Amino acid sequence: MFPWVNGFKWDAGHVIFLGAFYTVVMIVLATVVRALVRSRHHVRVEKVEAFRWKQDFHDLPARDRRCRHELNGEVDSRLCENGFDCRSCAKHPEFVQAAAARADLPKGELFGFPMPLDRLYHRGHTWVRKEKDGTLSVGLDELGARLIGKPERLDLPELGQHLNANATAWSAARNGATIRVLAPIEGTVLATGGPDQGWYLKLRPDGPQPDTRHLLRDGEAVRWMSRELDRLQLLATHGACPALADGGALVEDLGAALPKNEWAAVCGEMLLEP
Amino acid sequence: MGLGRRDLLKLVGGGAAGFFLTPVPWWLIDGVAIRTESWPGVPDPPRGEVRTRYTTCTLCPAACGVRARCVVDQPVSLAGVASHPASAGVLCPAGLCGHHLPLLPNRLRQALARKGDNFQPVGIDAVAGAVATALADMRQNGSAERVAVLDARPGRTASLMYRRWLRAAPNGTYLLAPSAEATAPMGIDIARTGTVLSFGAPVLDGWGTPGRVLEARKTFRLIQVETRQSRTALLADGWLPIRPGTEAALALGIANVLIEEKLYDAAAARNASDFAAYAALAAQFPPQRAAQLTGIPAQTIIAAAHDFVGHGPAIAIAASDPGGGPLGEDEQIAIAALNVLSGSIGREGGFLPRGEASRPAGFEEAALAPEQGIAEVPDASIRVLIIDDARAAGTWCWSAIERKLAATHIVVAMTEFLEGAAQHADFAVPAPAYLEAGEDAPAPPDVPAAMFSLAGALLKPPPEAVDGAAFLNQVAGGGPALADVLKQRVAAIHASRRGEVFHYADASRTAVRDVKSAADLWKALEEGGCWIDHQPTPHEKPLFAILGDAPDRVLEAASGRLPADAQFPLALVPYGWRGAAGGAISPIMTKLYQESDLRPGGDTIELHPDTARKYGVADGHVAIVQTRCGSCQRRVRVDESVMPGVIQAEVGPSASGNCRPEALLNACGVAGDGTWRLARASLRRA
Amino acid sequence: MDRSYIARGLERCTTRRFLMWLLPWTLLLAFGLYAAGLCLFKGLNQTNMDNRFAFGLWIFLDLTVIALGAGAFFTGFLVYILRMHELKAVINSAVVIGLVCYSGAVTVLMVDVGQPLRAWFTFWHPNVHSMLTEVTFCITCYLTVLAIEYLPLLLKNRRLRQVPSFLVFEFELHRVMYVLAGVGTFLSFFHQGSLGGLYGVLRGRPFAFREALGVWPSTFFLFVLSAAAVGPSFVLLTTWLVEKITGHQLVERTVMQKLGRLSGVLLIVYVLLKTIDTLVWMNRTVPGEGFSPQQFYGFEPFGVWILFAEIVVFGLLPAVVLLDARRRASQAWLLTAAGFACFGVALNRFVMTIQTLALPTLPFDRFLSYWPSWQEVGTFLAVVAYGVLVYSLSYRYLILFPQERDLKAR
Amino acid sequence: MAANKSARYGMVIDLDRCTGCGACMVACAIENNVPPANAKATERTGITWMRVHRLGNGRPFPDSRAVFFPILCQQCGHHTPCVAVCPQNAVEVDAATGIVDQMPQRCLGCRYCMAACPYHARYFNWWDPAWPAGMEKTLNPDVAPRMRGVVEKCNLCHGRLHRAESKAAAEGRRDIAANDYVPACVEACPAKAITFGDLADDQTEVAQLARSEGAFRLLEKLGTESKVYYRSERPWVHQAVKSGIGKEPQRG
Repeated sequence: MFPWVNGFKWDAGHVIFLGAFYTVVMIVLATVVRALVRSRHHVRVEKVEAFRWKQDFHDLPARDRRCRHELNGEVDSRLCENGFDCRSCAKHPEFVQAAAARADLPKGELFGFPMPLDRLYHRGHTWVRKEKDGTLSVGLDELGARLIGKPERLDLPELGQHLNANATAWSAARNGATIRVLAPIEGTVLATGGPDQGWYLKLRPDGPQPDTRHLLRDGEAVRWMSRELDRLQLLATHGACPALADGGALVEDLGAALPKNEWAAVCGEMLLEP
Repeated sequence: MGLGRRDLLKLVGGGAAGFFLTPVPWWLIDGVAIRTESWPGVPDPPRGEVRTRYTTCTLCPAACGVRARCVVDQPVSLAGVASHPASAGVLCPAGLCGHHLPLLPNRLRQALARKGDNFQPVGIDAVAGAVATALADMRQNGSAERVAVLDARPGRTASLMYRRWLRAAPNGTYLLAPSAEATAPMGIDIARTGTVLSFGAPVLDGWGTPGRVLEARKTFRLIQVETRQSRTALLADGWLPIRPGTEAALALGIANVLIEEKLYDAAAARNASDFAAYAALAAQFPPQRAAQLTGIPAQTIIAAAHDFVGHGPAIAIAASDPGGGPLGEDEQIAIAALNVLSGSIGREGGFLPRGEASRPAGFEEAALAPEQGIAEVPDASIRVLIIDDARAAGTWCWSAIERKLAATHIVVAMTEFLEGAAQHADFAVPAPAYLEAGEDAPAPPDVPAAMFSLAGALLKPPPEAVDGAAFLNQVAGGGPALADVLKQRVAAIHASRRGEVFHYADASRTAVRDVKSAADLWKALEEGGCWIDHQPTPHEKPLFAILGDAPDRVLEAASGRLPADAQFPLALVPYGWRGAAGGAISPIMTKLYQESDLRPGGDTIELHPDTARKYGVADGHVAIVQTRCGSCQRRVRVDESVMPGVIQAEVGPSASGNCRPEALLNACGVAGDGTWRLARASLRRA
Repeated sequence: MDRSYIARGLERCTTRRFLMWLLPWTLLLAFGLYAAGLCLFKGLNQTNMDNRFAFGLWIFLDLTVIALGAGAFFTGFLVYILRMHELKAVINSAVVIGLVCYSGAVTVLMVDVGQPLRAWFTFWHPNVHSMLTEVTFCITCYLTVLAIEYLPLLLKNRRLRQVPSFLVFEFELHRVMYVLAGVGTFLSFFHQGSLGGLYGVLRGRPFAFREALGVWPSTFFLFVLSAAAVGPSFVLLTTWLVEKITGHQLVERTVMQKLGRLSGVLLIVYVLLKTIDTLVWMNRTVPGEGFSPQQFYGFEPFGVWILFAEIVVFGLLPAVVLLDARRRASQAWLLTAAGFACFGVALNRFVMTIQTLALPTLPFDRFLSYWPSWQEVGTFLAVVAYGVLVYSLSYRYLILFPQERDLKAR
Repeated sequence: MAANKSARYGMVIDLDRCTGCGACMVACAIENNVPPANAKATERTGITWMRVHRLGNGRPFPDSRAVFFPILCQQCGHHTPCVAVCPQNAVEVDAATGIVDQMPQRCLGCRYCMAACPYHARYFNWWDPAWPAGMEKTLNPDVAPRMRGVVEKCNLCHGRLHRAESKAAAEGRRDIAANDYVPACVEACPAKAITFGDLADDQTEVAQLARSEGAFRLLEKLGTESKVYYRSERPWVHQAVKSGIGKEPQRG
C-alpha cells in the first residue's frame, strides 16, 4: 500500500498498479470536492433559486418547453433553451423583427375567459403591470388564481427582499401541498398583497427601465393562454375528472373541483415546477 | 426547520470526516486485526524448559523405545529411539500419540461399582473388601470355583506377581487374554529370514516389533495368505486370497506338495515323533482338494510351496488378528508344521528358542500358577475374575469370558477407561495410564533374544489410581510393591552378568558385567534403556510331536470351518488394527478415520461391487449384518478389492469417534475353540 | 401521506399498498441476515463448502450478479462518453441496479471470507499480481463511484431538494457526472476482466486455465465483453419487469430496442471470441498441461452439452435474435432473447466456478458434488431482498425513468 | 555455506514402501498443533497437512492392487500456484530454503489459494481449533495454533527448521546440519519410505533418488517444479499417474 508497509516492493507491478489506484482515488476525490466547494460558494451567494429554476426547466417535459414563437405560430417547432428568459436568447430579436414585418398573426379567442391585456404575462401564470409610479405590480393570472383558489397558507417574501426572474416569488399551501409561484421579473419587494387585493407583490425594478422582453403580451399572451387551457383540460381529463369546464367556462375553484393529488400535480404542471 | 436540518447534517458530516482524519480509525482496525490473531478460540501452547526424556512404550507387546519431548514435565511429542535393538527408531501411529491417553476426558478417575445398568462411585478398599470376602467364603466351604486373573499384557513382572498370588489363592487361575499376542518361547530371527509365509498375520501393519520387521522387509520375501487385501497383502510379494476359514487346508496342501516333491528338510522332520502321521494327514490334501477348499488355484498353491522353500530360511507364521482374534489352535498346529518342513525351527533366520530376563527369588515357575487359555477353563467355574488392563480388552468378545463365570461372581476390571470388558465388570478400579505406570516391558514376542526394559513413569498418575499388584496386596492385606519386585528383578539381571544394556539417549551399549552395581543398572534402565541378552545360539532340537494329541481335530479344521448356509450366505470377516482396535485412542486419530478415508473405521463394512449389487446396497447405504448370534448396523463401502461373498468389517474406532465393536463381535459369536474370526451372515439394507 | 416525498406528476400506489409490497421482502431480508449472521459468528462451517469446494454458491452468484450489474457502467459509458442521449431514459435505473448488484456482491464476499475483520489487509499488503487484489481494489472503488452517482438521484428527491445546499450540490454533481462515468468505465473494465482472470490464471485447474494475452488470461477479455453484452439486456429486463409490476410504461419502446441491439452486437462478438478461445484451449492449452479435453466432459452431469448450451443456445441464438430488427420489434422475442443472453452468461460463470472445482486433478481424486446449505442460500436471498427493497424505494421516491411523466401525459 | 544459503528442501516418497499406516499424518498433526476433528468434520473439511490417499489399479478382485499416496504441500518451485493468487501476500516462497510458507496471521480466508492448488494440499480452518479440555498441555510450544477462518498447509515443519537454525547459530555454524532438520512425517515413517533433504545439493541421497529410475512428480506437465517426488517400481502406478484424473471413486 505504502512504501513503508511490509510487502511493498519498488517493482513495476506495484508502481503501475498502485499508481493507477491512487490516480483513480484522486480523480474521484477531486471531482467530489470540487462539486462541494462550488456548491458551498453558490449557496453563499444565493444562487439557489437560479439553480432551482435551471433544473426545473431542464426537467420540464419537452412539450412544456416550447418556444413562445412556436406558440405564436412563427416557427413550426422550437424548444426554449434559456429558461423562458428571452432577454438572454440570441434568436429572440430576430423573431421579433420577423413578427413586426408580418402583421397577419392570428388573434386568439378566449370564450369569455377574463384576460386583461394591460399587463405582461409570464409562462408561470403570473403577470406584471407597470404602474404610474414606476413600480411593478405582480399577480396571478386568472388561470393561476382559479388553480390555487383560496390558499390555506401563503408565505410571501419579506419587504425589501430582492427577487430574481423565475425565482420563487411566493408559495401557497393548500390541500397539504405547497405550490411555488415563480417571479415573472426581478425587483425588490416594496409591498405584499394577496388574493383579495388582486395583486400579490409590488416591486421596485432594478433599473429605471425594466427589461420586460421576456414576458408575453397581447395576442401572443392570448394564444398562449388558450393553449394553456387546453393543456389544463388534457391534464385534468387524463386524471379523469371531467367537470373542469362547464360550457367552456373554467370552474371557479379547481382546488375544490379536483381530487387533492390530482390538483397538486396539475398545479405543478401549470406553474412550471416538476 | 430547513436550516436546523442543514446544520445537523453539517455537524454529522463534518464530524465523520474529521474522525477519519484522526488516527483513531487506524488504531481501531489495527487493534481488530491483532485481535483476530489471538482469536478467543485459539489455545496458547504452554511454554517452559524443553527436555528430552526416555521411556518404553507399553501400549502393545512391541515394547518400542520412546523418546519424549517434554515441556517441563509434560510430554508434547513422542518419537522412536534411533537404532533401538527391537524397535529400530520406530513408533506406530498409536504410539506417536500415546501421550494424549492420560489426558483423555473420559479417563476413569475413581473406583466404580455396578448398580443395575450403571455405575456408582465406591472406595477402592470397598472393592478389595468385596473380593476378600468372596475369597474367604470360597476358602471356608472349599468350593471348586476359581479365582482368576485375566492378564491382557502377559509376561510383565506384574504378571509374575499375579501368578504367585494366584498360586496361594483358592483354585487360582492365570488366564491369558484371548487376543493377547502370546509370549512365545521362541523368537523369530527376522533379520536373516529368507521367506515369510504369513497366514493372516499383519506382518507390515503392526505385528511383532514393527521397526525390526519393516527394516528386515528389504531382505525377506513375503507371501501373504489372507482373505482380505490387507496392507500386508498389498505390499507382499505374493497374495493368496484365501476363502475364509480354510487356512489349515492350505497349510496341509502346501505340506502335501513339499512332502510329495521331497522338498522338505528331512533332518528336521526326523525330530518330529509323529511325522508319519502328519505326512499321512497331508496326503489327504493334494493341491486339487486344497484348491477346491481354499479357492486358490492348484497351480498357485504348488507355486507357493516352491516359493516357500525356494528362498530359505523360510518361516510360516500365524498370528491373531487385533480385531479378528486368534486363529484356531488346530489351524495353528497345521501352519506351525510347515516350519518343521522348512526346517526353520532352531535355525538362524528361523525360530530361535530364547531365554527370559532373570527372575527374582520366589518367582520360579514352580511357585507360580500356570498360564492358561480361556478355552482350557470349564464354563461357569470362575467366582472371582480380576481383569488387568481391560482397556486393551476392547476387542474381546465378552461372551467368551462371560460363559466362564459362575452363577454368583465378582468381576473387577483394572482400567484407565470404562471401555471394553470394563463395561461388563462389577467393579472398575482406576489404573495408572500409559506414561504414568512405573512398570516393566517384557521382551517382544518376536525378538529372538531375551529383553527387559523399564517403562519409567513420565507423569504422575491420579491419586486414586492403583496398579494391579497394589490392589491384590490390598485384598491379601499386604505384600511387596511392584516397584520393589522390579528392583529385585533388575538386581537378579545384574547378578546374572548376562547381556548388555542399550542406552536410549546415545544409542550406546554397556555389557552388564561392566555395570558396577544393581543400582547403576536400575538407574540406566530407568533413565531410558533396555537390557538385552546375547543372541541365543542355535542348538540341536529335542524330539517333539507336530500334531500333538489332535490329528483328527486338525483334519476337521482343514476340511473347512465355514460350512455353506442357505440362510446366511455371506462370510463375515472381522479385522482390526493393533494401533486402534483396543478401546481408547487419542482424538488425533480422527486424522486417520474421520478426516481422511485411510482406514475404513468401526462403523463400516466393505463389500465387493457384485456382492453389494446382489444384496441391493450401494456405497454409503446403511446395511444390517445379521448372523445367528446377533446383528449390527454399518455403513457400506463398496471396494473392488474385497472378495465376492465376503463382508469385511473393521473392529475399531469409527468416523463418528466412538469405538463400539461389541455389536459386531457379539454377532460373530464365539466358536467352540474360543475363536470368533469367522461367521456366516446375511445382509440387507437398513 | 408520503406524497410530499414523491416527485410531482408521478403516479405511485398508496402508502399502504407499498408497505404491503415491502413486507415480504423485509421478512426475507431478516431471514437472510440471520443466516449470514450464523456464518459470521459460528464460522463458515455453517456452509456446505469444504477444502475441495473452497468456493461455492456465493462466488458463482457474485460473478453473475456483477456481470449483470455491468449495465450501470456500460450505460453510463454510452450516455456520458459516447453521448447516446436516448439512453438517458434508463441511466438512473441502471445506476440503481449497479449499486444494488455491487453492494450486494461485496456484502456477500464479506461473509464469504473466513476473517472479515482482516478484509482491509488486501489494501494494506496488496499482492499486485493477484487477480483478486485487482478485483477487490476495483470493486471497492467502483462501489464508491456508484454511490456518488447515486447521490444526485437521491438529492433530487422532492423533499431533499428543498434543502438549498443539497439542491446546489446535486446540480454540481450532475455537471461532473461524465468524469465519474469515465472512471466507472475504467474500473469496471478492470474488475470485470480480473473476475474472469480469477479462474483463467489457475494453472493448477486445467479446466479453467487459459493462455495469457499480455498479463491477463483470455478470460479477462471474455468476461469484460460478456458483461458489457448482458448489462443492457439486464437493464432491459428489469425495466420491463418494473413496467409489468407498476403497470406504467416507463421508457419509449425504441429505447428498449436500442438496448437489445447493443446487447446483440456485443454478444455476437463475444460468442465469436469465446468459440476461438475454446478451440485454442482444447487444442493447445489442455494438451500442454498433460490432459485431454474429453477428460473434463466425462463426468455426468457436466457433459459436452453444457459447452453447447453455453455457446450456442444461450449465446449465438439470442445474439441472432437481438440483431434482427424485425424480431427485436416484438416484445416477446426481445425479452426472451435478453433473458437467454443473461442466462448464458450466468451459465458461463457457473461453469467457470462450480464445474472447475468439481473436476478432479489427481489420479485418486473423485468428481465432487456440492449442494449449498440453507445458510448459504439464505445469505444470497438477503441480497435479493435487499436489492428489491432498495430498488422499490428508489423507484417510489426518486426519478428513475425521466420519460415516465411524458409517457403518462400522452 | 552456499549449499544451504540457497537450499531447495524436498523429499522423495517411496510408494513401494509406504504401508499407509498413517504415522506421518499423526506425527504431523502433533508436531504442528493441528487440532482433532470437530465432531461434524468430514474427510472434506478436516485438516491433514499430510494426507495418505489410496490409488487403486481399478481392476476387480483378485487382480486389484493399490498403493498409498502420501500427499502434502508439493512445495512448487515455479509458477507456484498459491503464491501468485493470494491477494495479500500471505504466501511466500522462502528464497533460502525453497519452502512455500503460509502466514496464517496475514491470511483473511478467501480460499483462493485452495482453488488454485491442484494437489489439494491446502486446508481451511472451518472450526475454531479445539482440543479436549486439558489436552492443550500437549501442544508444541514452537508452533502457534491457527485461528478459525484461515488457510493452512504443510511448511515442512517450520518449527523444526527454526530449532535447527538456532542450534546452528548457537554452535556458530552458518548452515544447519542435515540431520538437525528432519520434518516430523519423515522422522515418524516406520517404513522409512520418505527421504528428505536438499535437492539443490547433488550429493544428498534425496537428490540422487529424485533423479533415479522410477521417480516422478505429480502433474509434472503443469510446470510447477514441485519438490516432492514419488517413486515406484510398479508400472501400473506410472500408468495411472500419467493417465491423469481417475473417474471411479478410490477407497482407502
